[in-house]
Formats: sequence, C-alpha cells, structure tokens
Amino acid sequence: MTEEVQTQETPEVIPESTPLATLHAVARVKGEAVTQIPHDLYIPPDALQVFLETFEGPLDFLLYLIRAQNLDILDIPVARITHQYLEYIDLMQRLNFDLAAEYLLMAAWLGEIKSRYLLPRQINAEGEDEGDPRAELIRRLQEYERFKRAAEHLEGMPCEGRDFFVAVAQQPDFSRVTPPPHVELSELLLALQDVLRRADLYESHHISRETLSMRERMSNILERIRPGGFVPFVTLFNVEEGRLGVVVSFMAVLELVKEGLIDLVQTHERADIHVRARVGEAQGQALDLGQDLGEDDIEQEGAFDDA
Amino acid sequence: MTPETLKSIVEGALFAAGRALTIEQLQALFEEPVRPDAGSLRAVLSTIAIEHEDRAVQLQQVASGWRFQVRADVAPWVSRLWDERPQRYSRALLETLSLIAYKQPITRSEIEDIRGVTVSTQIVKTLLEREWIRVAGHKEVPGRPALFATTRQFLDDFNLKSLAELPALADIRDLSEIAAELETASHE
Amino acid sequence: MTPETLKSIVEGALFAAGRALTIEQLQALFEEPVRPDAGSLRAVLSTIAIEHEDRAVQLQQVASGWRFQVRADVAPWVSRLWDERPQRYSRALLETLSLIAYKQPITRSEIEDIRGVTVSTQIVKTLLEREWIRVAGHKEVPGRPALFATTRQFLDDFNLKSLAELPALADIRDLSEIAAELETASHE
Repeated sequence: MTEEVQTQETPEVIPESTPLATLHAVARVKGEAVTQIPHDLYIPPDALQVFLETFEGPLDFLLYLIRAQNLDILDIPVARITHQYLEYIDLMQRLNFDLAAEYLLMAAWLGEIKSRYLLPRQINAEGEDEGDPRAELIRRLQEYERFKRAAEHLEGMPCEGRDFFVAVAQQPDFSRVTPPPHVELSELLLALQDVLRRADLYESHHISRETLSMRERMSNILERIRPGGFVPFVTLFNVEEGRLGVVVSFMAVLELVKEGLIDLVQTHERADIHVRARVGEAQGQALDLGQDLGEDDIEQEGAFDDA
Repeated sequence: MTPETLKSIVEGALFAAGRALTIEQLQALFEEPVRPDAGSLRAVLSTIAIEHEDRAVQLQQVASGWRFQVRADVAPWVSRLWDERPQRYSRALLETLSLIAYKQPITRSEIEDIRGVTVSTQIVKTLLEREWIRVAGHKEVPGRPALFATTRQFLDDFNLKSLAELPALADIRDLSEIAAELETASHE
Repeated sequence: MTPETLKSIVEGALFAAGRALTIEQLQALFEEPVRPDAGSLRAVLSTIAIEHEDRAVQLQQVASGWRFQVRADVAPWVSRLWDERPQRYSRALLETLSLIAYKQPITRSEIEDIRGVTVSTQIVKTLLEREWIRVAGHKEVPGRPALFATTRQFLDDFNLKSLAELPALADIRDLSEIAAELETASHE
C-alpha cells in the first residue's frame, strides 16, 4: 500500500469523496429492480485500497451496500446484494489485493443463501420448516449494526483528555504523616508463642524459671550504673518495696554478676560494697551500636510487612 | 466548623487531588468529632456545583466520585498545552470497546463473532493500557479465554456514573419475528 | 473572541495544566489572528485572581508564571489526602520485641540464638526509634554487644504498669485464652 493510503484513518462516516459513493448513483427505491450494476461499479484501483481500510469487515461492507441503496435490512434482495458483493471481491482479487479471509467466507455464505433461496423451502426430518435462509444473515447484520451505532455514539461522547480535562491545583505545602503501626499485646504474645515453639523452649525452663520482675529489675539496675561509675550497693534496694522487693533486687544483682554484666567491689574489709558496670575503659559508650549493628544482609528480615 | 470552612476544605481537596473523590474519602479528611455526615457533604457539593456553573471548571459526578473538570467547550484551546494531539480512536477500537461495554464479560472470539472480523492484539493492548478494560476472569472452555469487562476508569473518562448511563442499544428483532415478517412479506 | 471566552480558556488551561504557565505559554494557546497580547492576558489574569479571592483555590504568580493553588488555611485537612496507610510491623520485629521484653537484658546474638535467624539492624533501629527498647548496657564479652531492655514507653503503649503484668511464659500455651482475657480487661 502507498504512504498516502496508510495515512487514511478509518473515518467515522464514509466521506462523500470516496469513489464508492458512486453506488448512490445506482440506488433505487425499494422494490425497483437494479440491473446495471457491473458497469456502474467502476472503482479506481486507489479507491480499492481505501476500501479495505474503510470497512470493518464484510458485515460492515454489506451494511453499506444495503444502506447505500436505501434498502430495508429485513428485506434484502439477496441475489442483488450477493451479486454486488461478489463483484467487489472478484475485482479485488483480479487486482491481487490480499483479502482478509472473512470477506471470502462471507462470499461463500452469500452464495449458499442465494442457492438455498432458489430451491423450494426444505422441510427437515422432524417436519419443521427450516425457515428463511436469510434469517441468520439478517440477525447478524442487525447485531453488528447496533454495535456499530454504539461505537459511533461512544465516539461522540466527551472523553477525558480530548474533550475535557480533570482540573488540578497546586496542593498546599504539607508534611506527610505516617502513623506508627499499632500493636496489640496479644499480637506480641502470639509472636512469642511462635518463637518459643520454634526454639522448643517449653520443655527447658531456661526462660520461664526467672520471674519477669527480676528481669525488669536487672534492666533497671544496669540503667542506673553508668559505665565506669560506682553505685553504692545499698542504694539498689528500696525498703519501701518490702521484703519481696528487696529479694528481687538482690537476685537481680546476683544474676547480673553471674552473667558478667556487673562487678561487686569492696575496697577493704567491712567497707561499703559498690557496684560497677563492667566496661572497657576506652569504650564507655552506651549507645554506640557500631559493633552490634553490623552490615545488613540482603535477605534480612524487615521491620514492616509489605502490605 | 462554619459551612464556609467546610466548603473551602471540600473544594480545596477536590482541586488538590486532581482526581475524583468519594463521599467517604472526603469524610476521612475530618477528625471524628467534626466529621460531616454524607448528607451535609452532598449539600456542600451541590452548592459548589452551582457556584461553578458558569465557570471554566465544573464539578462533575462520575463513577469514582466527584471531581472538577475543565469545560469541554474550551478543550480545543486547552489541549494545545500538550504537544500530542488528542487521539482519535479507530472504528475497530470503538466497536470492540462498545461490545465489551454492552456485553461484558465477553471473550475475544465472541467479539469476533459479532464483528465478523479478527480483533487485533494491538486493539486489546491499547484498551488494557488505557485502563478502559480489564480481564475479569477466564471462560471455562478449552483454552480458558480471557473474559473482558470495562473498568471504573472507562466510566470516569466518559463522564459516566454507571454503565446504565450508556444509551440503550438499538432494538434487535428476534429470529422468529423476522421470520414471521418475511413470511408475511412473501405472501403479499 | 469575547472577553468571557478568553477568560474561560485561560482559567481552564491553568486548571488543566496543574502547574504554573507563563504569559507566553498562555498566548501559544491561540492562533495568530486572535492571539491576545501580553497586556490583555495580564488583565484577564487579574480578573481571575480577584474572582478567586474568597475561594479555596487562588491564582498565584510565582517565578515560573501563574498557577492555581489551594489556600494555605485548608492545608491541614487537604494534606490528609496523602496520609500514608499505617504500616504493620513484621512478625520478625514482634518476635524480637517479645524476646527483649521477657529476657531482658539481652544481646542481639542471644535473640538470634533463640530465634534461629539473624536479627536485622533495621528491626533494632525501628524498635529504638519507636522507643520501645533501649540499650541498657554492654555485655563484657568480646565485641561488647549492647544489652537491650524494654522502656517505660513500651509499658505505656501496651497498657502495662510493669513487666510483671505480662503473662508468665509457662502460661503462653493457650494464648487465645489469654488474648481473650486481655481483650476483656482492656475494655473494662
């Protein structure tokens, strides 16, 4: 096909300048015989190229032939339409156009309808009338035509980006707020249940033997002992907590000593006992996570679920 | 909160969003104690719509909610803002789209049966890319062909609140009716 | 072209663009014979600005031209349009937090021993930022790893007066029961 033809967009309606419009010259009032089609049907070769671009397949083309002659879709003179249709197909084949298979299929179907129409009405084995051989063609033409109309209507409807635009104004300055996730205690416990089940720690009483209040006390004591500093042993106890509180504190201190987290220091006999955090002298850091928080691995677990 | 403030917030949000907002989305802009109910918001939207009747920008209700849009009659000038000319879609694309809109969910071969021609892959791709159609499922027949349906974006882009707003299809006379008529005609 | 049409086109173009447009860009919307001069356009822009003075969206001249922008005083509401959905903490983070709560003070490698997998830096960082855990000290072993403990903030956020209120580990067998109890307690 030529460049010229390529640029032809399939138009919504067939332009009057299309040589196919010559068909209007042979249009006849309904019922009047039209016989001189072949010589009126001259179509310049260029127009045939347009032809292929203009129609959306054989149904569209048939509709055009019918409408061009002001014929009623329900009363198609099959012989005449078939004849016209085949003229075009034949012409295009002689000009070596690659015709879509659908056009040839339609030609075959029209031929079949025409031949059946010439024969007496068939009655099948069950005694039923096979009906008008044109009925299926008419149904399909009608069905196609209603969507052809719907498409035309759709094209006429205002469309965003073409006929109107969504209005937008510059948004005011704002800071993006991301509320931190909320966690229920039950969620936390379920997570713990999972990890314990995995670690199979139900049996070993490794963790559960220690009371939580002692663990909490251990953290509190560690907190109070600044790295490198001394804290008098007695200040770790609060008598107002009563006997149990004192016991818990004492056990916490022992546990901390056992875990090597603190030292108990007594400079001489009967002197006050002091508590000291075990700290390397050069590294009195409390929050330097450098050593602990190493390089991230690629496959590490994230803090958030990708929801 | 005064009605004027409420109106300003709704109007500002619709302009800032640059897309349609639902009543629920508008309600979510307000903290619980001052959150307007749906009825008050609809009243505010009506007021805003009336105030913009003669302006270049109008309030429009579409499938995804309410949005401001630039009036169609200034589009020929406004569209010059963009280098690309607004597209005209081919008849093949529009027919395919119409079939999907009216007969969804529908397979490609069902579309081809009605149109009498092959539906090009390019057309389906364009419609999917434009987000006017989506694959709504698969038909349980050999090959499990995709079933196409239209999207909310399709309704929005054509200023529709629902598919029911599409014009009714032309009547099709059923086979028996056609046959009967033909019968009558042939006896005349 | 009437002054009203000119105004509608300029207003529509500014809203459709959603960004600032210069006088030249606005002039380019019109074909040569009807192209308004810069002076007329400035007059039109002034009119539009005045008409929008009391509205939620106002015409503003900025370095790159003229644009519509949402009034600052509705920003607190409008900005909620972009609020991000609250995230969810990962299972790994919750497990780490629960181990710190029950086994504090605890080092990262001790958590890893129990969980059987590496504890990511991001999880520790997130917990520190949320102020649910703190570094309570350092263990005197090679590398001096940080010892993690929970904070007062943690107790507050989980509605606990002290860690002793956490269910005993031995009881975490039938958690659904405990969860139900906690649920009931928190609603009392």
